[in-house]
Amino acid sequence: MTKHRLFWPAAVLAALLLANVAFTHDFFAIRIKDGHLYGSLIDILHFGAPLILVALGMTLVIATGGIDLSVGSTVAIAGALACLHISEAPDPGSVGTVLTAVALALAVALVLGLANGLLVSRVGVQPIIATLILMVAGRGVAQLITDGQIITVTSAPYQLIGGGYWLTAPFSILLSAAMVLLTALLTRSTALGLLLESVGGNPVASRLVGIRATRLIALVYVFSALCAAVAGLMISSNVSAADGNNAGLWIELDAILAVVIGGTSLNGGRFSLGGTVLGALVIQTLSTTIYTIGIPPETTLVFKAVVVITVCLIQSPQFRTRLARRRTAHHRTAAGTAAAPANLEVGA
Amino acid sequence: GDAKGSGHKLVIGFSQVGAESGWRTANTKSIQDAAKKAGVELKFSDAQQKQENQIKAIRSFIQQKVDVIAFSPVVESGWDTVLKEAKAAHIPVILTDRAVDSQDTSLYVSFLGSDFVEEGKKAGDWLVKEYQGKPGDVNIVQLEGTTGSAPANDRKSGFADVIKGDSKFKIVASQTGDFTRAKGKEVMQAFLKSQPKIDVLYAHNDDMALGAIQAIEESGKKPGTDIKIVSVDGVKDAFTAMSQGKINFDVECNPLLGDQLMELAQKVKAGESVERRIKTTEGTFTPEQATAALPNRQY
Amino acid sequence: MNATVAAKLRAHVPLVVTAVLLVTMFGAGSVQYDGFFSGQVLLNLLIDNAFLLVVAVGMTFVVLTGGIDLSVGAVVALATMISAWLVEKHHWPALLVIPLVLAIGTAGGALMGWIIHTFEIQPFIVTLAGMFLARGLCYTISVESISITDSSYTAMAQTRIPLPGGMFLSPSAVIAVVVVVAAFVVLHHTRLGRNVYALGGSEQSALLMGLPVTRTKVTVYAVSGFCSALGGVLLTFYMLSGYGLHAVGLELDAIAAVVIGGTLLTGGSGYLLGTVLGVLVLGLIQTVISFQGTLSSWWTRIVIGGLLFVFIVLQRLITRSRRA
Amino acid sequence: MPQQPVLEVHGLRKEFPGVLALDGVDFRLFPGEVHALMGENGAGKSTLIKVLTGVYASDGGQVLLSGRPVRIAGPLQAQQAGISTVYQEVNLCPNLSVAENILIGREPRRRGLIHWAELRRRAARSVAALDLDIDVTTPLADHSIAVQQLVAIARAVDVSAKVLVLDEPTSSLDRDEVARLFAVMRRLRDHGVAILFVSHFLDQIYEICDRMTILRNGRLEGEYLTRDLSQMQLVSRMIGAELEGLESLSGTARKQPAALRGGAPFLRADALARRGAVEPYDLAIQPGEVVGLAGLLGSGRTEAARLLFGADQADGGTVRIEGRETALRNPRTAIGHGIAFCSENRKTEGLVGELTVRENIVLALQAARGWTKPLGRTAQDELAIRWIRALDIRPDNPEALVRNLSGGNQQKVLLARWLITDPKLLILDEPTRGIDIGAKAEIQKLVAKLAEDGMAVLFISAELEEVLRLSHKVGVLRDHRMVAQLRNDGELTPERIMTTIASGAQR
Ligand SMILES: Nc1ncnc2c1ncn2[C@@H]1O[C@H](COP(=O)(O)OP(=O)(O)OP(=O)(O)O)[C@@H](O)[C@H]1O
Ligand SMILES: Nc1ncnc2c1ncn2[C@@H]1O[C@H](COP(=O)(O)OP(=O)(O)OP(=O)(O)O)[C@@H](O)[C@H]1O
Ligand SMILES: [Mg+2]
Ligand SMILES: [Mg+2]
Repeated sequence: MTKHRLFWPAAVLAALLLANVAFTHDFFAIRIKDGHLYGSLIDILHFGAPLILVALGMTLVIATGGIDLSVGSTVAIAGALACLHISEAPDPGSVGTVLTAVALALAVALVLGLANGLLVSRVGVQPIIATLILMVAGRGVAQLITDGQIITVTSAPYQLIGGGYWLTAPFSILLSAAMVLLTALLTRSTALGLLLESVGGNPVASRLVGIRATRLIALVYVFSALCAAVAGLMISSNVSAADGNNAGLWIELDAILAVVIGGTSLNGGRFSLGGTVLGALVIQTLSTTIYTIGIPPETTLVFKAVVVITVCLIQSPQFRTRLARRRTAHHRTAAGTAAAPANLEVGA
Repeated sequence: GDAKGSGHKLVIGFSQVGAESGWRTANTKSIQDAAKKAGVELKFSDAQQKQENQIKAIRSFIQQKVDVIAFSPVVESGWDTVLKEAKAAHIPVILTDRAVDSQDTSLYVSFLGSDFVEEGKKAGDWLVKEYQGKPGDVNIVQLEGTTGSAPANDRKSGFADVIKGDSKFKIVASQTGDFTRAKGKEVMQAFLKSQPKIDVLYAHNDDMALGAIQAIEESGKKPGTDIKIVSVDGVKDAFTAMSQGKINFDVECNPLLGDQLMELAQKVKAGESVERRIKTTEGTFTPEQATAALPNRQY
Repeated sequence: MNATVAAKLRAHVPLVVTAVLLVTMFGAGSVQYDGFFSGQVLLNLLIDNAFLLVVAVGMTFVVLTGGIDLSVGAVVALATMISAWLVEKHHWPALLVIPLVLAIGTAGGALMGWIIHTFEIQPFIVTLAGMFLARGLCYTISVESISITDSSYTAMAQTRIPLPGGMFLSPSAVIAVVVVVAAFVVLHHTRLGRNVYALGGSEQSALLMGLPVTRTKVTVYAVSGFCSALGGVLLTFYMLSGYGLHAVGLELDAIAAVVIGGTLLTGGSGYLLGTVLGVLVLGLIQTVISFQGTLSSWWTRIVIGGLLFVFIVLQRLITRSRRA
Repeated sequence: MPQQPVLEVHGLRKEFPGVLALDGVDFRLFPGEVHALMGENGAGKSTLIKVLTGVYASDGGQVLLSGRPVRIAGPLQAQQAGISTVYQEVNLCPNLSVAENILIGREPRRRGLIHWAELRRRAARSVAALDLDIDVTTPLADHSIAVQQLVAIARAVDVSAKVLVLDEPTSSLDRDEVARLFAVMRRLRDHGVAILFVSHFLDQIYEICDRMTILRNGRLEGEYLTRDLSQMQLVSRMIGAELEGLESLSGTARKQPAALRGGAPFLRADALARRGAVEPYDLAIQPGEVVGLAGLLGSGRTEAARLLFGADQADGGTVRIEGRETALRNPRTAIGHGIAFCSENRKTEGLVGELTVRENIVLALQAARGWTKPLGRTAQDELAIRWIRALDIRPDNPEALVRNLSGGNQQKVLLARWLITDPKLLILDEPTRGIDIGAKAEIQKLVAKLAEDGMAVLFISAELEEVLRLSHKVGVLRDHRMVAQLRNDGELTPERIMTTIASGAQR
């Protein structure tokens, strides 16, 4: 079982969750309050939902050997646009207004993603720098849209996206679960996943087998931007306000971290959506743990560093074999062995 | 700057910290509007929260030979070198929003702005008065600003100074919410689960308080009643919340110092003597006062 | 012989294109703004970006091996913090503090390199943890900024090295230039440098060719750590303070400079001089923005992004059409 | 063999997850001998070499160097201990210059800095020793796989080592290069160097080797003096069974390709050219016809073929496919017209190492169908298993990662990928590179059969016998020019092709 790709990320997540129980005894308790599911686990899923979405798009980008730094700005732009539209509409509470707002945000995200995609695939700019441009400028655009202020909206249907409930569960959880399933279906029951992995694994060979890499690459950046936009809607809807300055700030780092913890290599090739979801949950659980056990803000980062590096070490097969070898080595020296071979560590 | 005769427009170089919050943007806007109104040419530069950018901006103001330099320092320390250059170029410097810790007081002519420590103290004072004579522990949770940032440090220490006088005040949890609504909500939600009893929430700014209010409501409690809320800033949304009884006390931190700054700059240019420390006009608000002030709140 | 010269030139097309674009941008700035066209503006690019340049040089080593170092900004901050703390609170002499800070940076980098290599963990994640750790350590020292009043630091900060024509340089700028020259020699004229390129070309091949892969990898991250610490020291001279929030996001600037300079993030291809150009491009964009002086906060960002966009796209298109 | 072995191995074991690659292998190598390591694809030859040189840690057994037990921690230590190796896949740095690739790690230095002029001189000298005429300052990536192979050899030979290990160094070399390599090997042998040599070309083995060790399925089959074992016996020891019709493998007797049906050409190139790669050339291929391309190393065969696939853009001339003029803008358009191209460089241009055998096999077919029309999993499995059987790919697990396969088996996967697309024109660039003798015969039979069924084939191979055995017509290239097209009328011999190349005339 330990051979399964998702075993170690899952184990780490479980360990983190269990650590919380030591501090909050009813950590795993889930109750129904006012017809809503209520509990720490629900919170983790609820607040983790945007990160899961962003990381989902990031996974496909990374599978092609790219990276998308602009997701944070896209998050901000999407939220800002939607909230601006709703706040200026005559009837902010109507479903129609909200739907146009959502469509508007997604449409703009599509354009932004396409811009990234074309820069990378057609113009041939390295992904990190291509998306850095939008990361810098996009934040400015978001601030331009909100005029640097926080746009507050009061709209029940809009609030549903990130803060509302549906069938007792937070809608954002259902939405991100649906997106994950849809993406899994899209990549694994069509040939998309295979083709992406091929493009990321060996771009030259992929061209020679006739894969339309240019299109695929443009497509994943569009997808990543759309995911980020939905995440942006969620984040702004959750607090019923759009914050062009801070929404999605540094979320790209968290998303990349989630992807990497989930076992996808930044060099491109094989990707694992399940791993990414676990990775995102690990990160969100880590934040919750920090709040719950009351780590002072000054040492939060040190704590985070220790957890991240531990998580990675545990996942590293080299680390585990080293540990194991150290243990057996103890046995061996105790038992005593025959003449050990000379070590050929010829120095320089 | 001697080349410019008195008939010329006054030129001010202003280096802003960045645009990290609505408060800051209101501050920027106030300065820009006031400059336009006063007929002052404003060279504006945004440092994107980086001190090195501010230093660069001030250097470029010196090169462009502006009449007055004004800036809101990102941090207190590390300004001596560039301010000495300004002094050598005979350009007067005005600090806004926050002081610098320079030993050489001749490096700037005046400091115009709020006092973050004072704000924390005001919040603490209200709390002490509110719970005067009431027995029993008061469990406080605190939503801090961005770790290491000046307002967060000062509002935390000012508040702590006041409440440490009475042992019944206990800060049971304190965590950074990065001055944002989303984080404020997230952290508060975790506090509500992990803390068995919370009496008071102290938030370093209104945005975090507004986020926390949502979390409190979702947990089925009443903000303002079940959990008392003290916050700083005094933005419009917070006033609305106060009028609904969801925030109990708000300490104002006034960003609208544009007019004061222009006036000050003109005085400085004209060679008049000015006060070294000018506090912006700031008050505190109870729900009643807030409700009254709400209709003409600008930001 | 001629063919070789032509081939050499062809290999350097991206560099030449970048340089030409940079000059064009400077020219455009000079036409647009008064006082822009001066030697001092150019020298200020170097003075104001000395620490970024040093950090980017270290980053170049890492990126050339196909790695990445996200910890640089935080290490810079930590270096300023440790310096300020030791000098101001404990009154250690600068001559002791600076070597110590450099040693800490180097050791930290080496440790990250060792972890990356030994446990085959992706550099992104290890250096991200390094970034968290270094920033976290800053706050554990102090969440407030610490001002430096020590005379040797202020002397370093305020010394002006006069140049002909009334222009001047700062000691930091000189140090940065020395670092660039040293790094150039190491990368292009020593075994270590060539091993760095080999590792970036193909790590497996480098291993099978019997190159000291472990040593090279650890060294590269150690170099980056050293450069970050040195960048921190220069920043301490520049700011005369230690602060946990110094140099936030500097890693992105450094990576951007390296990549704009034509180094491939996948490793194995790129030039140190490209990195220098990259830093100058970023600095020049900043200068243009500050000379413009009327941009609101958000337009500042949009214009930075826009200039970067124009630059990158022109660079790509020209390089590509020359190649064809 | 009077002396003590310079290298000796006892009971070496190496296990990969699910595969026992080496199972208690004994092996000895004496100074001054050329020793062949023989075995089918996947027998464990490369693994033995990698364990010996410390790339893989062994799971058991003992290695003795000049009688002393040692543990070699890695290639660096192996080199320091006097073992110089050319591994099977070209393992050089494509981004560095040829000169650096030869000398990196032991660059000449002056005052601590690299002495570039001396480095270039030494590199030029060592490529000249192999009669290779290239500019050593050019990046390695600019050169064909064969040149890269020679550079790797130059690197290994340049060290004065006690042991020289060559894992299939000749897989893409032509006769002349092989002859030159052998001259170098003989010289080294006479100086007492022990040489371990792996090749699937039996003629080469019999030409140069003194002794051989045969592996079968990771086990030691035996150690023999070359002169004691006939080619027949050798092959039957390798595959572990008597083989009938062995003469068809030895390359002496050859069958005529089936007669052509005639008819309009499937593809016709007129004055097709690309500056710096190939001069204008004409070529017509009919359905059912096999056209061979012959030429020396770097003569432009690969580059001529790439133009027909749109892998490179032609900058002159026209291509007609089934009579209609077509612009082959990229591989995808070529594939759309029923053309398939199996590259000579399986590592960088062929396989996706991270993917499984099944995925690599279906990749081209899937790309042609588009992502919306996925091949069902059962269909994929069926295809994979059918071709694993047909080409005898080992291990026969469709879910094995391609990068873990032995070199020859990887080559078979690449072939399978293109064969399942059922193309109208199949371009095979060195398709039998690194493939063992049994499988090679199977593949040749398969190509002949496909042609008989109406497929047009362009066949490029460094092995002239192979080209002649299959082709109806042979295009001869020299210095990037098509100098002749010769009908294979039964009179055509390797010698005649060689003279054509040498004279460079005759149309
Ligand atoms: N890294 C690895 N992981 C798993 N299996 C491997 C690995 N390397 C080799 N093998 C397996 O070990 C066996 C021996 O492979 P090896 O490369 O030694 O064969 P070989 O004799 O060199 O064949 P060829 O003639 O095709 O080069 C094969 O079954 C191969 O699949
Ligand atoms: N011996 C050589 N001398 C000079 N240049 C060479 C030599 N061999 C190859 N090259 C260069 O390598 C490039 C690749 O040649 P190409 O692959 O087209 O040749 P090929 O006939 O397929 O040879 P190969 O047998 O190596 O596959 C050519 O552009 C040529 O310039
Ligand atoms: Mg092999
Ligand atoms: Mg070829």
